[in-house]
Amino acid sequence: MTNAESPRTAPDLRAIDAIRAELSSARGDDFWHRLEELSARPAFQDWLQQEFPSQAPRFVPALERREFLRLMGASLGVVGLAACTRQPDERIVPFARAPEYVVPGQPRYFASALTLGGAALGVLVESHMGRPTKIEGNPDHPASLGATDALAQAAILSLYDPDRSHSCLRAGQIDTWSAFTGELSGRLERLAALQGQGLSILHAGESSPTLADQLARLSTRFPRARVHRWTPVHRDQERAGAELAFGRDVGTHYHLDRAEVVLALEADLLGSGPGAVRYARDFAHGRLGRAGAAGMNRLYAVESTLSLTGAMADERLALRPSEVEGFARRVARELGLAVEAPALDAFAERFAVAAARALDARRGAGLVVAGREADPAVHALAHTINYELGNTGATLEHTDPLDDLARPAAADLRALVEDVRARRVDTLLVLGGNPAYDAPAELDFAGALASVPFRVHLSAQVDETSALCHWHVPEAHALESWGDARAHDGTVTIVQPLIAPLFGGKSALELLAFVLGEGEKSAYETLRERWRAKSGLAGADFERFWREALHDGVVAGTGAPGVEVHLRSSLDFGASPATATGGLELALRPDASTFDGRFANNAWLQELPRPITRLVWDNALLIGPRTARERELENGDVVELAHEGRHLRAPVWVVPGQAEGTLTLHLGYGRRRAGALGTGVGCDAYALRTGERPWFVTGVELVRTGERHELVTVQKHPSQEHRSLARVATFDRFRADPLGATRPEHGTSELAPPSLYPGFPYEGHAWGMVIDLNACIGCNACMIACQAENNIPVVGKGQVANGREMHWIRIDRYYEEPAGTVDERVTVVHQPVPCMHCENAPCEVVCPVGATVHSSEGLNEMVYNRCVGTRYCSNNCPYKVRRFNFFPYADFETESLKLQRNPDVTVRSRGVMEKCTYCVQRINQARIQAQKEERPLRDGEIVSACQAVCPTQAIVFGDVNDEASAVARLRKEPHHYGLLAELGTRPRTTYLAKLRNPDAELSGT
Amino acid sequence: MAQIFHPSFNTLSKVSIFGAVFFLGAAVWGWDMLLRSPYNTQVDVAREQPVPFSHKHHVAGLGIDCRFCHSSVEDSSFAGIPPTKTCMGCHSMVWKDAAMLAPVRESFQSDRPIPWTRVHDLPDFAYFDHSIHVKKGIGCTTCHGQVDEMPLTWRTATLNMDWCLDCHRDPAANVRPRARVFDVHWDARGLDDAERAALAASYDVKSRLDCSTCHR
Amino acid sequence: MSHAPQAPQAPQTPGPGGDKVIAPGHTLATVSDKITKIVLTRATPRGWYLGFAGSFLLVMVLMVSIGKLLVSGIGVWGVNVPVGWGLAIINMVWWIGIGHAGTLISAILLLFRQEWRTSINRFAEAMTLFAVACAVVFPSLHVGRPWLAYWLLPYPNTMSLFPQFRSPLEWDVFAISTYGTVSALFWYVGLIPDLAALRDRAKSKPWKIAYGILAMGWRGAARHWERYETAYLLLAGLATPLVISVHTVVSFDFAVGNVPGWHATIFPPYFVAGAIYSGFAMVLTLAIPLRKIYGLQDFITLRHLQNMAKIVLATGLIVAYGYAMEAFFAWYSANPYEESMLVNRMTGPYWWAYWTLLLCNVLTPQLLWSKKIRSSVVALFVIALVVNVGMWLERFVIVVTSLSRDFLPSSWDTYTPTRWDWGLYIGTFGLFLSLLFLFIRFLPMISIFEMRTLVPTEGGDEEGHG
Amino acid sequence: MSAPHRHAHRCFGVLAQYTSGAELLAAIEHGQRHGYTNMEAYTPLPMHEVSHALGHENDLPKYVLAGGLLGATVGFGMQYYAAVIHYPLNVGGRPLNSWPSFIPITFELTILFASLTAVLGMLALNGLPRPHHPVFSVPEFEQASRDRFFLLVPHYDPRFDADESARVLRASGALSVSEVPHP
Repeated sequence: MTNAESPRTAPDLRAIDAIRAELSSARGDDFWHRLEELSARPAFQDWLQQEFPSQAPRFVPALERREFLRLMGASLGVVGLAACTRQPDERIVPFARAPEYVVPGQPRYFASALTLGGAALGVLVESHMGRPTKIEGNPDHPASLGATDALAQAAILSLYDPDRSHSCLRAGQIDTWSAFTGELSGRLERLAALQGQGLSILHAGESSPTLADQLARLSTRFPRARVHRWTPVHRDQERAGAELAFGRDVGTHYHLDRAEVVLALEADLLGSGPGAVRYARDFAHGRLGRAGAAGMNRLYAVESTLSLTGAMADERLALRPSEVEGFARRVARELGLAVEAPALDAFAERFAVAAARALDARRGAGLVVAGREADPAVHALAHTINYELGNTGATLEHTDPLDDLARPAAADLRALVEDVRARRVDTLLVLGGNPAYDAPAELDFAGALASVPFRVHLSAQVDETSALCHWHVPEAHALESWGDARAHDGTVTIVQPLIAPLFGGKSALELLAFVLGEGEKSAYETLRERWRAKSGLAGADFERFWREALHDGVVAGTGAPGVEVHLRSSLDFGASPATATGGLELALRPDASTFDGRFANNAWLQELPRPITRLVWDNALLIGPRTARERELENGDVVELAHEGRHLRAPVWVVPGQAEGTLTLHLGYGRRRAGALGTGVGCDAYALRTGERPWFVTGVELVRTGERHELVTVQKHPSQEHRSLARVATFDRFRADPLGATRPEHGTSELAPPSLYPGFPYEGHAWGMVIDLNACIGCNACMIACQAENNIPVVGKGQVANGREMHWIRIDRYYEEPAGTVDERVTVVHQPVPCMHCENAPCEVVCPVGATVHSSEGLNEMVYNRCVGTRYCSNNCPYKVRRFNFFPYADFETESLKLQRNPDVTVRSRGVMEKCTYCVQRINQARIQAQKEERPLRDGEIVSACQAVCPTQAIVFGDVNDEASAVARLRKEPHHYGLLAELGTRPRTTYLAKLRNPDAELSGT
Repeated sequence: MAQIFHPSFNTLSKVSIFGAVFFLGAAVWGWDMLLRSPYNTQVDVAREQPVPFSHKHHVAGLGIDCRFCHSSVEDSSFAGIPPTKTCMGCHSMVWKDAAMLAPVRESFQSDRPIPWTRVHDLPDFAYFDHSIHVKKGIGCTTCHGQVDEMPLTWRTATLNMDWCLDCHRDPAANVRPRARVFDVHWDARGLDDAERAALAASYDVKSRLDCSTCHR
Repeated sequence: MSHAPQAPQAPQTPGPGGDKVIAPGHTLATVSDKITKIVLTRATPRGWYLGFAGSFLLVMVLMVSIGKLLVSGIGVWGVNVPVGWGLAIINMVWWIGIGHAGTLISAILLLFRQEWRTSINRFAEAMTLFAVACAVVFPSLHVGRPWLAYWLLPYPNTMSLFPQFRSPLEWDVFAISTYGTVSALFWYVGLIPDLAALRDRAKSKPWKIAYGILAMGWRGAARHWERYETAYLLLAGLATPLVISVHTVVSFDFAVGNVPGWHATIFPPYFVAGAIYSGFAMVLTLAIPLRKIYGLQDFITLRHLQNMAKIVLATGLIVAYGYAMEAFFAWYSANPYEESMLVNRMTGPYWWAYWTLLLCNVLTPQLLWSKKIRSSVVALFVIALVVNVGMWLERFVIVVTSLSRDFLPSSWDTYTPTRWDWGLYIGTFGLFLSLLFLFIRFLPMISIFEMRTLVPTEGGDEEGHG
Repeated sequence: MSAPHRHAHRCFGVLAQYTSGAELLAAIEHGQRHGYTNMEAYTPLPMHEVSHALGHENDLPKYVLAGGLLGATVGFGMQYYAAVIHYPLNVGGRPLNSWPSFIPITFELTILFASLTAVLGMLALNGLPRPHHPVFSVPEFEQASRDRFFLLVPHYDPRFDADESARVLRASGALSVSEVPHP
């Protein structure tokens, strides 16, 4: 085909006719089911574009899915009505040849790694009869220590996403891998003759040594080929900052456990970015609030938008992004560095001085962190301060950067586009990523791409970029392919597949192997060759090395060595930047759910309430209360942003703690081709994002459009109404009066107020849980881990809007505004709320059919199959932790989703109540195991899903009757209390109050 | 005024009032009987199978141990249905050409499993663990009946909830020495109540009546 | 105006009987004839056909709403978490309350020997039955899996499980079914002699047979009357504590729960009072048009209306006291949750419901202090309607407002009824009216034999009456 | 005792019609003076005087009391058995025998059983339903459900004699007297 013809304009007619045929043959429900499965096919999108262009995005979003399920409720109803008729025959299908080591019914765990934002997170993947069903952290992995973040938990759903690409596409038409390799090899022959002149490769900058090695070897066959890398969430600022300070790029990572004072500059180091999970753990351990604790670290946060880190801060200052550098300068000068600093407003001034003093007082035990989104100058200032205070080497260390690339990402991509424009690119291989969607706006990458003679896109979904390429090759999921990846500190993990590619995907390694002329060489061979070479081992030794690496999930001794760096003698920060103009500033951030847009079609993440805002199924333009008042804006008002001739429409959401005059918008929404769920959700922030200023732009124009957009949040009321639900005290008060510090002004904190009831005796085990509010950072990992473990369905935006979300554990977020201070100084407390498993459970007494009763070990059991759905229990639950299937929410249709389900947990159907069970399936398995081994259960042997995933170990589960158990010990802490215990519910889930460590110089404004 | 009704109506009307009450009771009773009937529980109903596998022949005839085929019964919740390979282990030598076994050979060659009809099929919301029951000295035949006398397999227990509870309320009644768990000839009268109770105690049998024991 | 009875001994059009319970000049014959005539001889008025058609249309609305509910699931309603109960429960409580007046009139007033009850008890009882019929529609449908609702009944089953008898919902099952049964018995027993009268008056054979079967061969034998009277009195004696227990149990649905705004000891008495309050309002709402249309001013005299008005006023005051106590408890308990519950009712998202309810239930009935208003049929009718609305709002406030904001502010949310919520409610009106229309067409809406006992006989009034 | 038999073949009894309760009472007295001990009266409305005059006794209340007690026992028994004996479950930490919670249902069942006994007992003792009865053959009798009062001397009255009884009744000031034919 000719260059002029763009595949986008040539929808796949053959496939469309096929679809028409299939649909016309179907009737009734069957029609919808068929339609749903078809909708997963890429050709279906084309069909939609053809049939009703305007409808296309709105045709099969989440709500419609629910609509289908609704209709199917009828058939379920019939099943129920026929209750007296006998069970239908069921087939039982064994293996023909059983694989080795597989015990039917017993799960197995495999170590692997998931890569995000250029760094790997070590994981253990639970596999049931060959189906990966759940992801846990790998305790041996430095970035995980057994925990994961929410995104890693959701990866399992991405694996089974029915909207994943199912086959190679040539110009949008279904084609085969061999056809692709055939066409590609021809071109490669020609290119090889030209020494690779005209061959360009754009990869997504993941941290795989083997991939890097392959790319390096490319020069042997194609000396003149060019390799570029683009990922929208890059470390360009960090890199520039390091070069500014040290004259070279370095990787920087922190030892928060050693830091007593931390100053975070526009840095969400607990919430996102490489190592966040590990940093959260270290940080929490640096501030364990326990009786008799000697001390507690103190976090100063300076940021433009309220992040999880800011929410954890003991002292927080909201500044516009452009003001952060000035603040950093002020701190530096206060520390006696020869840096020019602008004048700050009164509070910022005091804040800077206080922070500086604190850092000065803790030389070598302090730490200044500049965030991924902070300007290079801020990074350089942070480096300087750390260097001068002797923190470098103590609380942080420098290594070689994970990626040794010639250029920063933005520059790299610009170079590629320039090549293309200059017609220097004949063949472009895009390995992963989605540049047509997330490239800097000024490049018009999509436009440029369309002019490349031959373009190939390797990706998991048929996305915006695939639509522009001649060839789309389905990419294998990390859980489907061999590979390797490096953690933030350089440690390498061998990525091993848990399952053969569901939809015949290929990994970048395989595609590159083909490009390198190694034919159909498997990623496995490539990997082993590379590591045989790297390890210098052979034969049995190598096999042992290999087995250990696979088993442990880490390759021993691959952590990046520290490097000695010194400040440039010529380092000069020059004049302080002009103070911000009156105009608005727009800060751009990667999203907690979609990240850079890659997870847009992940229903779990879309329905996971975003940190702080608790919004679902949307991104919104965050705006401070005062600014909103000035602009007469309310939640949901759609505004138009304009900057340098670029425009963007977004609904606003008012957030306290947002720096006034600053707007924040998260990346990763407004996808045009993300699949049935993600397409058209939210607004595309990339429209205003340039390579020059990737993280914030100044002088943004804001115009009200008068339109409204419904934004849905799971928490409609922001304050605790002085009910001392999530209790907070200062560390000093706690030390002075451990018991009194967290006592509420009214109500009681005693767990079991007197009762007329004799109370049930609990000999043997008595399960309980303690949640340490002081450790909880509100990262949502527990919510989604619970969702994965317990087959919790998603319900869609509309249902959430109606208060019907299904999460078994939720995180309540309460704002507290210190008396007489401005909105920016709001503080936040997070409170995870699972079922309390009350000993005097109000829900049980009112159930007319006994569908919820108590177990002999004190579990509040919910028996789905007995439940008729009166919802009385939910009304009577003071904690409102019960969830009801108002519709048949669980997807009983989509085959691939069935594979993900945990076989040990019932999939609930329409009309039944459900709630947290303390992961009773895990309790039972552990008990049975212990019984079989004829030994008592050990403390810590049973780990609930939420506990396992928690990065800060805020959740502890165990036997409260066992004096020695961790949970029993925590229940003896002075600041231990039961939520609403004064109602006499005797909750088994209890809390440790949150402790703040404010700076005396700042507190009491 | 003339009579409206024939004298017989007097009896009729009296009977019908009593009848109504009686009919109601009968209906409820009938419903319950239906639920407990073999029609619903499929007790004693031999089930057609793709291959007419005879436990009688393999167990009584050849004396093959249960675990030879149901290999994971001691370590897993699921006792395990043998892969075709297990069948072929013998039937590649004996009866290698029997027409009856054609599906087995076909399955082995095509590597496509045999779709057996499930005889003991619990509802999806009920979770049962074979390994722990075996460990606590509950024998196969206690629930599965004398499979050694079944040419085609059938249920001997209703698998109704009250049937499960009967045993969980009095486990000692069904406990046998671990050595005899897989013994199809074990006779419950082999032990007296005291001995069974002692056995149950020594096995630390903790039969639980909590809902979450089986429903989660 | 009234229709002169055809019977020979009939006086010249006895005028509306003022403060009498029956207009002067009536004899056993005229009473019997006048009432039976409505059912047997008089042509069915066109208004009846129109009314019945309209009501039946609403029944169709009910059917559609139920169909949609069963097919799609409870989610078609507005209910959510935290507001797990919505219109369904509100309507159930409302209808049950309506029903109470019937039993009260027929049973309690009978025990107190209130003659004036005689002419209204029959259709008051019918009203009870139909109201209960409407009420039970809701609890049976509002569960998530209606096809399993029978699990609330104790019956032999293979799960060897019983219902959970500690649950107020379980108490409801027994209370309401008992209430329905006893009301039906009471109503039917009262009908037997009148059915005999209809049997004897009916012209056509089929009707004779129909009424004959229902009359069970009643022939007014003295020894039968003896046992009949005893049974009737005993039923009244049993129905009286029953009717009080029923709304007490209904109030337990809330009072036993721990939701602020539910968990109050005042609930049982003030629910019962509220039930009678709304019940009498409904009797007025129905009686006033009926006596007009069927010219029954002789039997349902102004005295009846005024007595009912007085009861409405009295119970209205009790209800008002209930509201006051709720507020007082909230304040006096110094319990932060109760306090904020009160504030929420007055100023929260549903403030309008609370204030409208006070207007309807507390202020409006005060008008009844004036004799002038009590004697104005129109005024009574309007007030009755207002009270019906008010009592519905009371349940709305109790159910929705309390649930929407309980203990954890993080879970606070609001509830908006959907068209399917309303469809079901409106539909039950259809059911209620259809049944009522059928009743007044085919059965004597006034107890004939009891009316006979009111007739002053020559030789003095020596008959004992019910 | 052949007379009743002979007459039994002829008719069921003799029925007299009166226009008021007062007349009926007088007639009863009259009849009793003539030694009739087994008369039956029919009235359009309940009249205790009549049944007193005829000396009827009535033990329905005893049955109802029994019914109520049975209901109470069944009610509480069922709940106690279910919660304590059959499948004891820990429900919200409440005692197994949480008798206060069992009161409402016990009460309701008491009422239910008592009411059913009252109605069914009344019907049974009255021998109802009985759609066919000889007296219905008398044309005037349909007035019994309007405004007329009737007195029957049945064939099973020891002193019964069709002609004699008819004469006595006529003498009692009856509006009309008619023989009730046997079915």
